[in-house]
Amino acid sequence: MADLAGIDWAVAAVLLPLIGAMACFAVPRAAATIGLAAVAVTGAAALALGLQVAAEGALTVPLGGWGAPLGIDLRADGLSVVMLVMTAGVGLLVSLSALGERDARRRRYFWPLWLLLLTGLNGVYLSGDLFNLYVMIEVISIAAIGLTVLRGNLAALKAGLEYLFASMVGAILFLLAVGLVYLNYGRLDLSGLAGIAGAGDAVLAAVLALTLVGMALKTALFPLHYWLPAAHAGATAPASALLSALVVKASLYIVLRLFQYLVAPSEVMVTLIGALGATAMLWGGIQALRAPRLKLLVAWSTVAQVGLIFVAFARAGADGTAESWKAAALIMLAHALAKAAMFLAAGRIKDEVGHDEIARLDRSPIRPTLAQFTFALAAISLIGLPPTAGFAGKWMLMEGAIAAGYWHWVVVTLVGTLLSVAVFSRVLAGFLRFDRVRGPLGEHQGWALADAPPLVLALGALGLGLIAVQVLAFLEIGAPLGGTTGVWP
Amino acid sequence: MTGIEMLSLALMALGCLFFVAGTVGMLRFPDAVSRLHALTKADGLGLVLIAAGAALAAGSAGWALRLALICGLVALAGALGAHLIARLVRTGGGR
Amino acid sequence: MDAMLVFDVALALALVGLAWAVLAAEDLFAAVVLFIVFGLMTALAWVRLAAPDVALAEAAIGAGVTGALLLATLRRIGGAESAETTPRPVLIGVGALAAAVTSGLGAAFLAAPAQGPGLEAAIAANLAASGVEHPVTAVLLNYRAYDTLMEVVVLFAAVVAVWSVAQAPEPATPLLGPLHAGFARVALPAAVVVGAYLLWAGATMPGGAFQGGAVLGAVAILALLARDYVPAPAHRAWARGAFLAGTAVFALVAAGVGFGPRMAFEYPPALAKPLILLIEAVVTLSIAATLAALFFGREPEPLGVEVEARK
Amino acid sequence: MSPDLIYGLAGLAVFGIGFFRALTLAAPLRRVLALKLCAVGASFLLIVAAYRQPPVTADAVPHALVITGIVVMVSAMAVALALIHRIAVLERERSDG
Amino acid sequence: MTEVVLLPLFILLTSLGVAPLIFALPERAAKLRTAINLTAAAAKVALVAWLSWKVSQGVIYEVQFEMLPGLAFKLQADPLAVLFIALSAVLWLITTVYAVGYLEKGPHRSRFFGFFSLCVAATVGIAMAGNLFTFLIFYELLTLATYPLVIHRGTAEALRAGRIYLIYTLCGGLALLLGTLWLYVMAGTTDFVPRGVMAEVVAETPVQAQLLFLVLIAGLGVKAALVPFHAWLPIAMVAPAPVSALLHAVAVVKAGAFGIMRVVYEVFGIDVAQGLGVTTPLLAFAAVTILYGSVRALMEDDLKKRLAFSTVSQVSYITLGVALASPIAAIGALAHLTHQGLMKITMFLAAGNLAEGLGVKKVSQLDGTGRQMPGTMLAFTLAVLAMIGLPPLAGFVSKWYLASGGLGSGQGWVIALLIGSSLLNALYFLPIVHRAWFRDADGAPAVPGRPRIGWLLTAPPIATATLVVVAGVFANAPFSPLEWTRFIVAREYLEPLP
Repeated sequence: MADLAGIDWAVAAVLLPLIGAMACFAVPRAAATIGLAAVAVTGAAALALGLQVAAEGALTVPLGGWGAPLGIDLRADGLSVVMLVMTAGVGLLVSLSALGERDARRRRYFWPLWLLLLTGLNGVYLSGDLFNLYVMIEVISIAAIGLTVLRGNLAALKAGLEYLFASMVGAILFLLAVGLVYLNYGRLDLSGLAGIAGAGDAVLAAVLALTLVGMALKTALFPLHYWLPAAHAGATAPASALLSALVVKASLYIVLRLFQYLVAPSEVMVTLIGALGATAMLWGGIQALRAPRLKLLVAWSTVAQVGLIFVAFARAGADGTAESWKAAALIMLAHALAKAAMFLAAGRIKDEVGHDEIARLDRSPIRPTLAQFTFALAAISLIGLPPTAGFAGKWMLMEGAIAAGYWHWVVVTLVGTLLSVAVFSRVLAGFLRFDRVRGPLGEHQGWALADAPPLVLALGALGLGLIAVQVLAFLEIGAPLGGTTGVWP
Repeated sequence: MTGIEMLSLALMALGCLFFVAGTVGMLRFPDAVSRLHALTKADGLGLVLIAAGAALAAGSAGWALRLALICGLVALAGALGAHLIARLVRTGGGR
Repeated sequence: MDAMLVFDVALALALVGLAWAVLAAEDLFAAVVLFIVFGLMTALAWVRLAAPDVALAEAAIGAGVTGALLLATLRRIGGAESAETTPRPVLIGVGALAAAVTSGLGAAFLAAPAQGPGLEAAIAANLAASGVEHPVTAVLLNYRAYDTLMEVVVLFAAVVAVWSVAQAPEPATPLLGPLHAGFARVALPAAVVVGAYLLWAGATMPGGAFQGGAVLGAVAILALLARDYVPAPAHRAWARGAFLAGTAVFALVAAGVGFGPRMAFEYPPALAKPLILLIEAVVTLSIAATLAALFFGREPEPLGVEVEARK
Repeated sequence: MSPDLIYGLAGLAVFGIGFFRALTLAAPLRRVLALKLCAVGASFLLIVAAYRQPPVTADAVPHALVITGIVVMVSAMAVALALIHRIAVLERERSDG
Repeated sequence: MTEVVLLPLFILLTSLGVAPLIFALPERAAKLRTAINLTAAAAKVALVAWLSWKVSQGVIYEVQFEMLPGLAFKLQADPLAVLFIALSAVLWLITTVYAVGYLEKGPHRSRFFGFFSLCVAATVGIAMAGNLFTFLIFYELLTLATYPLVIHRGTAEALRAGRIYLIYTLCGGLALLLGTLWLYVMAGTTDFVPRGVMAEVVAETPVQAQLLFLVLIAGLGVKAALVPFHAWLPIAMVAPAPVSALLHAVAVVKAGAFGIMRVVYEVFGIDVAQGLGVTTPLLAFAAVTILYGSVRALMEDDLKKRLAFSTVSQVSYITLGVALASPIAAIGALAHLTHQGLMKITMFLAAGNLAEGLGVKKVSQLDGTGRQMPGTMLAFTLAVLAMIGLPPLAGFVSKWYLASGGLGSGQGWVIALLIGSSLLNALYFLPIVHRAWFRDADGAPAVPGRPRIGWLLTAPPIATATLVVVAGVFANAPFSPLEWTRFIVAREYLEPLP
């Protein structure tokens, strides 16, 4: 169905970054300008798609005109459009801050890799076919590994290799799940599978388990998070912002989709997910407390926040999942904005101060106050203090938990909040301490144009809290109602 | 079991025999060069015999031609491979 | 038919045995050689399971090109082995985990309906409208063309990542001597013809872009090995063009047909066959160039450039 | 005991071996091999799903998927091998540098 | 009639909007910054005056927009809110003048004044919050805005104090968050309604309602410095004088007391709370805090710490008044909210002058300061006399109402408590006055030469001292704090006034 100005925005959202990536690769000298233009145009396409979905409800695009089981469908409903717009927005701002990259090789290769990553992300959020999700995940992981190792030093390369192995294992487990689905149902399209997936048979159990383990590996849920801190802390600032804020979300999105389409999880599965999420929050918090460097601290806080998202999903038990995926989506959104702002701010602080060891942060006479202020704003959203988006997410989480009587998730979230307060106050104290400063204290220095993108992102995280109700309403458009009624044994 | 099938089975059995001989040779011979010798000679002949047997079984001329082409190519590749390994051994590399 | 069953069981056991041998081999070179043999055996298994296209792809890419990549990397890292072995309890624990996962999968696999539901009826029904006779090519380039486009994008992403990672020039490969040069002069053009034939046959018989691309890639790799062609920095622009040609043509055709009443990726019936062939041809060239570049392993830096060590 | 059953189980066995060794091996090159074996094991599942008793032609979709899987796997391995090579170069530089 | 509906928002914006402006100002633009500050403060006082005139006509302003499904960000200017806003607006103006003088050449003044106006914005937000959800938002914002002020000096000791302050207040914030959540789930709404929303919930599940009350009071008690949670207040005295004056005497501490008032009056409703039997423990807590605060103040030698402990006990007067559940006591409580603010800020400003001018921090060093800094010490003495409860001054008025309220609701021991605490006040305040005036400075004064504090520092305490006298003597004047509290309580209790 041709639509809004005759262009099929869903296909445009995937092909535009691809064409941009190729253009950047073909003309390396002009990579930055072409790249930025491509990201901007993709953002516009995502917005146009959003307007269309807002107007006409969920949108299905049968590619090649063949229809669901044979061909591949692109499906854009509330959740996918919110993720698309988030990716485009955060991506555009991170791209702006990536313009400041001085090293020639990095500048040449950041843009094609980033645009390929964008293609993969948009592909995942729009895909309505299981195997297509697998291929998109591979595009994402290869581009993400390219970004992780872009810094080029030994530590980044080793972290990148570990990340590659983890994502390859995850992808293969997902491939197995796709194989099992095809073996039993002979079709791969999500909407088709939603109907016929039988209640509680062993296959769906295996598929769900495989996908969960595979995606947990790629999104670094607690026991399988070993690769994330080194990879995200080792990368350059814009790259780590993209990795932490956007790449982690793709596999989370797939888990949500599977729970929506294939089978509603049982009580056992939901409590297991919640428990893993809770341990992730605690472990991430403790490790962040001990992290010596700023970027490592921020990477560990990603591990904790991923745990929080899984707790949000598990907040109201099995029958509550029809509602709690929205709380999880809101926290994902808040985390994307705040984490991107924080990584960029950390990168700015490291550029200005010269190092990012937390213990010695307060000794340097140079104080990039604007970057520190952005870091503090992002921290406030990650902690979940009002009126930020993080707070709105946590409020939804705890409200659902109390309504359903699951008090333990409320206690877990409060402890997690206190832990993250301790983590970030350690950094903020370093910003505000002046008695051990060596040399005259400059005033208002360290302010640069490069501070603008992180500040806008942090203010976005702050402001999003105020419009949380519109976002939640938008999420409900075309959302499949909790997949089948079948409950896994 | 017409005559042709009997013949092709016999040819293929003979071919397998040569292959077994080649493999035994490869395992038993002391140094690399003599192993090369066993491999290229025995397997080459074995291959031709099996191809002939298969051509008989397949019956149509087209398939016979294709099999002949395959034999030619494999022989060529085998010879080149053996030569390169031998050169490597002579220049002191290899295991 | 039980004779073939005996063969199947033998091949299955050989596969499992080879898999264990590959990972248990104490020497890295032996592991790689066994891996190539395993690749060929898998191709044989695909033939037994009536999947000729996959057999071709497995042999050409799975065993051939992957083997070449592995051997090249082995030479570059000089077989340096990290001696540390994982402690026994971890081995037992992970072994138990793997066994549990595999047996779970086995149970799910056995519970599944043998030769269960599939899409072969739908494929057959729409084959006429797809513009090609061979079902696999129809699926690859028409029904699920979006998947194939993204697959070529993955290959393109790989070469971008490899070029962004590798930098320092490395020692030249040893010369392969005159006999090989003579052989190359004869065999390589023949291989190119075989590759082109594979591409053309794809429309009606097992074959197609990826298999043809792999054969042409092998030709390029042989040329690189024999140093008939040494990539110079000046050729980088051409190389970049070659890598992204396949993806670009595929994407532009897919989007191009999308304007107007039709959906993206929906070729007009009359133009289906020529369009598919055009896409396949360019994708084949692109795959060949990409596989050769992956084998070469790095962006051909101007040799004089001293790449300063990363801080 | 039809071929698809035999090869299905063999494929899962190969996956099991690959999965087990991928988590326990330390040498990066061997882990790449192990992961490729896992992928081959997984594609067995798909091809077995496509298998039909001989007179009937096999289902072409899984074949296309496995071809895509092979190409994806070779590109992932190429990136892994490039990383391994680059790490070896940097470690050699560091040790004698 | 809702003429200028957005008036509450304008009042909020005068300080919230100004903050980023001040943050962006470079340090050397002192003149511009002071100008902005003063105009903003003056504008706020003017707007508040207009608002109070409107509200006295019976107009209730309300601004609302939905933030979360079923939860709205609601600003509501009812009489109770206006009282607190009027207090903080006037005192903010005076303290800004004082702060400009106090931080003459100190570093990071832009940052200081930025967070300073954020704090006041939070206080105004707390006052005007229409429901517990909005109250929570500004409650947390207050914590975040005061933390940088407490550690403004950036020394290791300041950071340690800041960390303790943060732990206490954030835990309080989390408790309040938990309470608000639970309230929303149980009662379906968090709106402040004069007769309270918990009536039917209390009927169904009294035990849960009691637990909820405990959680809410614990959350608010931290900021109101009730006994178990008061430890942060003396430690936070390490902050510069204007911070401890405005924030710890007025904004932060009163926010807690104000919160308790809102919860008791407008969430539970006073008679429902009494029926639930939660007011007696609250009464006990308040009484213990009053006595404990006074005793600790007695033992404290550091002047600012002594004042801090006296604040701990004084604030509990308000909680005492609220818990007594009688209209007269409520008037006493509300009156004390303003009077105590005026008295305490005078003392803190005077203490700041002593520290800045003479470098006198300890009570023992106060000999003969009366002659050296007559203006400041006069203001200090006036405030002390008012605090003890000398008849014509403000302190006496609120204590009088509290006592008669206690008598009225049959709690006779309250009078004994008030008399006792007044005695204790006298015991720890009068020696200061005695040292200042009747002892001559033996030996060289702590700081050589005339104390060089300009009029910027001496005028504010005198101004607040005069306000104390005015509030006491003209208690029955139309717009005096006492008159206004009668107006509020009337609306709250809807009974004819005694």
